[in-house]
Amino acid sequence: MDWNSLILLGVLATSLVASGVIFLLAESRLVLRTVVNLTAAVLKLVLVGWIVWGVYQAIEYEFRFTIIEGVDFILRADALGIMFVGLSSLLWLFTTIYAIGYLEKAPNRSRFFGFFSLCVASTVGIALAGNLFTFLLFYELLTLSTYPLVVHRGTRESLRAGQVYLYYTLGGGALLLFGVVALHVLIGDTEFVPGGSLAGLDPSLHPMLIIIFLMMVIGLGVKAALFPLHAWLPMAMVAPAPVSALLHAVAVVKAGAFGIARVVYDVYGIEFAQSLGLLMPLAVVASITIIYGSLRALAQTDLKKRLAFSTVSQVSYIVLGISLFGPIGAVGGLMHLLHQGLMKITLFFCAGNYAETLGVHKISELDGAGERMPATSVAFTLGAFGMIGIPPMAGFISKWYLGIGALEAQMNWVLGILILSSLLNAAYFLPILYRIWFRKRDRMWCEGKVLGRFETQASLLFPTLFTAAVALAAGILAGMPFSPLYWAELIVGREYLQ
Amino acid sequence: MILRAILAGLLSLGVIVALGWAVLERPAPVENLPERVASAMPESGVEHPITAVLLNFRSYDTLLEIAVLLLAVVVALALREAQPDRPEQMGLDNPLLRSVMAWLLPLILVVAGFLLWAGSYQPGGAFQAGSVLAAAGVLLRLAGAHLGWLDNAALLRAGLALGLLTFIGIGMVVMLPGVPFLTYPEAHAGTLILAIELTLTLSIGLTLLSLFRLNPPYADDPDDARTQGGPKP
Amino acid sequence: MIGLWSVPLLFALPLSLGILSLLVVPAWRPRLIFIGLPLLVAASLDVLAGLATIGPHVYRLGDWAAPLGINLVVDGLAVGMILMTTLVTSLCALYAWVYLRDHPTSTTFFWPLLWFLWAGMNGIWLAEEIFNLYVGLEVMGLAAVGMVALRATPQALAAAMRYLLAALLGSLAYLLGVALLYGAYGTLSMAGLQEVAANNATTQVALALIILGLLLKTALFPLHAWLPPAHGGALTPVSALLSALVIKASFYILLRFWLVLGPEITPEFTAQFLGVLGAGAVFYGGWMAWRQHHLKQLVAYSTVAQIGYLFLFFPLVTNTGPEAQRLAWDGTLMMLIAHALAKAALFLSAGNLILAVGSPQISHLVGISRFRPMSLFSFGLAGVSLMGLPPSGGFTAKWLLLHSAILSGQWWWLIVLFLGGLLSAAYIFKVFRMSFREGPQIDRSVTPPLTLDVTALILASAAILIGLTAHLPLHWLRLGSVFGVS
Amino acid sequence: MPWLDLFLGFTLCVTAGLALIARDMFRAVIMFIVFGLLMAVAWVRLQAPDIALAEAAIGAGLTGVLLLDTLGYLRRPFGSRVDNPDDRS
Amino acid sequence: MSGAISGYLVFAWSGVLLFGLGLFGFIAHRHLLRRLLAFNIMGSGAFLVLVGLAQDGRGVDPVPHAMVITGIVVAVASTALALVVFRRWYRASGRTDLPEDT
Repeated sequence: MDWNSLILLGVLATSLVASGVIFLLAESRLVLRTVVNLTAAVLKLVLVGWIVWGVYQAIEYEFRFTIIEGVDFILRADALGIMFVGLSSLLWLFTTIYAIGYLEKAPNRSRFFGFFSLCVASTVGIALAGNLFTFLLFYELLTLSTYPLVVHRGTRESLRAGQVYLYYTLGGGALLLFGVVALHVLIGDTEFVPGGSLAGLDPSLHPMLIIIFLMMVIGLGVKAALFPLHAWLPMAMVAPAPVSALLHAVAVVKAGAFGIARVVYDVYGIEFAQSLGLLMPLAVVASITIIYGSLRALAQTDLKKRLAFSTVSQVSYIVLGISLFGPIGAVGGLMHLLHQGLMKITLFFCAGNYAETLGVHKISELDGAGERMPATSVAFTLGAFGMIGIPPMAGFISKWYLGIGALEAQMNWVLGILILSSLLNAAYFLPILYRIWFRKRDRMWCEGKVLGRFETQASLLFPTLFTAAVALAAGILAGMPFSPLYWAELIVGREYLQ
Repeated sequence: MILRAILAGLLSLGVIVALGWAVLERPAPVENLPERVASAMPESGVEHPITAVLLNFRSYDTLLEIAVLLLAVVVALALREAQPDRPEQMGLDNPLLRSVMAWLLPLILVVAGFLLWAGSYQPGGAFQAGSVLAAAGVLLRLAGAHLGWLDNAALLRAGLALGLLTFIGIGMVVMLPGVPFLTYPEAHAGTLILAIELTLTLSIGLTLLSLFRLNPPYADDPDDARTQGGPKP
Repeated sequence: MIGLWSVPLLFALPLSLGILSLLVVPAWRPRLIFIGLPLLVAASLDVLAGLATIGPHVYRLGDWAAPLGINLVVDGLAVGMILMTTLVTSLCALYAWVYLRDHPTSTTFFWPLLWFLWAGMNGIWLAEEIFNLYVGLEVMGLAAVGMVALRATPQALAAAMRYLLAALLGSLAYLLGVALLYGAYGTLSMAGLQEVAANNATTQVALALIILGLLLKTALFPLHAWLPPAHGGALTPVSALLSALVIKASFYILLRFWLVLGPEITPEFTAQFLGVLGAGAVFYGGWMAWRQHHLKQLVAYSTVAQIGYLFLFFPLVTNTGPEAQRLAWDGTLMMLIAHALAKAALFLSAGNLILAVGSPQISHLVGISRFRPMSLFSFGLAGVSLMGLPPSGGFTAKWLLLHSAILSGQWWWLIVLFLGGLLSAAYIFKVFRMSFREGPQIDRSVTPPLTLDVTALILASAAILIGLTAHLPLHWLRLGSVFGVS
Repeated sequence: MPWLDLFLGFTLCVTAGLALIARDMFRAVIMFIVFGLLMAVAWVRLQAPDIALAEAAIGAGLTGVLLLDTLGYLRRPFGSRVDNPDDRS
Repeated sequence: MSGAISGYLVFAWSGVLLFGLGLFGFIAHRHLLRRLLAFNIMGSGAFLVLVGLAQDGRGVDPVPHAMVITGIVVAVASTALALVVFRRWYRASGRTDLPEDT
């Protein structure tokens, strides 16, 4: 066993070990818990940085052992996986800092942070999985570790949300399991290979492969909140803000979208999927979800609910990009995996800040918030502009590539979808911005917390500002090495060259 | 209730028909086990084939069977402890019965001894002898006789344990030359089997007696046995 | 001779300790585990070492060859079961050592019963002989009944009585089957039967009786009625032992019969029928488990459901390809072992939760996740395996069974596995939902002794770990069976 | 035809049937003991004297006495059976 | 097996009938003592089948004899255990049958 395989385990272990230690810590060991949390997050980031550099230089990282005959547990760092790992470990650090501040004096913090770390460990496992079996293993682990976070508040409402979440994801997981097992029966252990590994199969098996694809995409679509499997996501909004960040930006929906990318690119292969006629229906479903999510967002009065439906819509950009046959669309979709994460986490942090500092949950109560909390509001504005796709924000670059990709794939109607969706995005974000900046507050803020020197607690403010800055940079500096655009092009280069 | 009887009737009828079919269609056996028993008899150490089967060829079954008997006693003890019985004076205390017993008892013991000893070459053996012993015990109880040593819980339990422990002990000791469990050396097989039977008889007698409700009283704590009740002398 | 001492020790030692524990004062009864456990662990490992060095072999008791004397079979399957029993029983014994301290003295009779139970189970795992199996079944069955009755409450007594009647009826049906087989073939040895048994009316009726008797003892739906009161109402370590191990013994005998008399004699119809009963068990048991208000009853009904999965073995090995058969074998044994570990852990942790809140009602678990995370964590880990979610033994088993079902084209079993998994999630998460609900802010619950939590956690972790290293046990288990690599 | 055996088998079934359907529990147990003794005779006819001895002593004798004993337990009025462990004579 | 039916086989047939009778009693009755009686009759039936069938056409076979002796002892142990539990159950509940017996 060499260092290159151990380092993969190290990335996984940092959060896994942290989770174990945190579970065992007594509720009152605040300082120690914080130290463990942050050390693990920073350590993981360093390790991931190392691997990113290695993958960039085309070094192979692989770890495997046999579970049962013909089924291996494989961890492997490739360009696509490491992109997701990079995103989740970066955001984990900030979400942890944010959560420490957010949950100050709240009960059950050992449990919360334990499952939080476990959740990130599963996400890393999903990203590094080298075959469908390993992917499935961590995919289900993610379901299990997020449930306690969703029901964290222990209210009737959150328990209900948890139950819905569970039914959706477990049902989806079971479908995915069937698909994976069926593929195993056909071709044995399904390792992720750029360009896919199914193209050579006998044509008589093609109907079977289409059914398997359907099962797997439905299974993954539950977590990716594809219409009509999205209902759990807005309900899960009852969870604390860091959990929302986790669900929407770091882990869960991303895992679904990432899984679809894996299946399309590395199991079926983009060209084979196109020849089976699988991409078009996927694009249609993604488009419907984009429009549907935006329309529903428009109707929400609760800030977090609006953001939740916005996620339903935005994540489908990723799926749309994957289903556009052609490198440029693919770049757009994969890039959006990062962009959406950065922008959406910023927005949720802001929503959390408003709620924690000012006690504001409804959009109608946000009048004059810009005056009271300028920094948070600037961050929110940046995030919203990105979502609408105003140049030179990151969201614009995603949409630009998706548009070009649609033209390249001769799916011109997608352009219409993109334009319509952007208009809808503007329609539900701009009124919020207007309220924040241009309306005056007509009564006093009911502030609950002791704030310190800044407009809100430092641990809430700085992660927000940082993610906003990164989201901004991702757009402005898109041409630089290691930007999301750059990395997505690297992946697509490797996928389409096969 | 009627429905239950009809169902039971149909089920048992079905079982009878199936069994009858099985008996009618039965093939003739290929394997001839009695012949194997007969040819192995000289090495068994006893002359009665059933004793040879019970205590040599298939002695492992017998070992487990003793465990089953003991289990019944263990459960009885546990439940007695959990819900103690009120001591009951069951003896008839009839002078006539007593005097008959005085004659009968030695006779019964002789019969038991004979059955045990006869087991090696003709019908009889530990189980039969043990049950005769138990019968003697029951009669004694009925007569209201009091056997001091039977009221001693520690002694009684030692008696219960003796048979199985000897059995296992001998089974293990014979392994010393490097042969499997329960392999009696041919030269000493007869003696060893007799020793096992002797202790088994005692234990089986006590076990069967303990299963009887009029058995000697014992508490969980051996020291407490006397105070736990039982017919007073 | 390899295993000369260790093989007989596996039953002789527990028998001796069982008797010795009757002779010592009550306070000393539990302490015998400190002699017994190390020795039995060593003996089990030695038997495994014997299997590893010389492969599957027979142990001739009394040095008599098969049809005359009684042989013991030391193959992968038997050794696998022995190791499983040693692990689960040892941990349950440690648990009971602490757990029974607060119970009346009469419960110290748990110890002799435990040793006899252990001897009976080891006897069954090793048996090669169909009448010997009957005696082994009786030793184990009566010990188990005694354990259920140990509480001596009216409910416990009724449950024990019901269990005893079912066990007796099952044994008699089995015995009659043995009588027919002996009448037709003149041998009791499984190896002998394998050679001479033919497909005729007598074999069919005998097998039917044996199967019915064993189904009753395994509590396969719809013959399960005795199980929930017996397993749900017993003392916690007893529940764990019964659910994890005892019901497996009768299933194991079925497996042995299948290996010997084989699919040639088992008609397709019987196999499918057993599978359908298994499916019924999965659905009915899962549904009933979900409806329970009493924590241990829920776990007991979960056993009814999980037994069903084991019986998918029969349709999956009958008239299917060798690959599908091998997968079904692997999957079923994985399921058996994973269930043993997980169910023991589930019962023990349920017992801990009940100790903590002082009530067996699920609704009284409100908010317990805040105060007793460790008990709940074990419950959760075990639950993961029962739901068949990765990474766990239950998942690996399900994976193998799914694989086999697809490969043999029997897609309808997929639905059973799918819905069964969701149902088990429903009842496991019913408990979790309650424990996550915000309840009292002050910790009023009792803290169970650490040993109780640790033993449950070890078992639960074992249920998880066995799924990750499954190829090793599965390799051993195949030794000596038709799926074995020579 | 082995008429004696046939008659014995028939009687066995009849006594067993009587033991099962007897209205009175006591009579049922007595019938069962008779059945056990007949079984012992049957074992002799099967040239199994060992079993005959065991059946007579254990099967009929001990089981019968155990059953009778329990029956006696049932026959006493229910209230008097709730024993007080402290009530030692 | 043609020709006259042997004495051994007669007992095997009686055993079949006894087993059936016992089964009927075991299921039909609710009174636990009666069910135990029925259990013992079933057992006797099974023993008769075992010995009768084994000896039919082959003569005396000591192996089933030993098995039946074992079986009788097991049966009496089971009965005794059942009676112990039954008496406790009766004392605790005053019933001679099981509640909601199915």
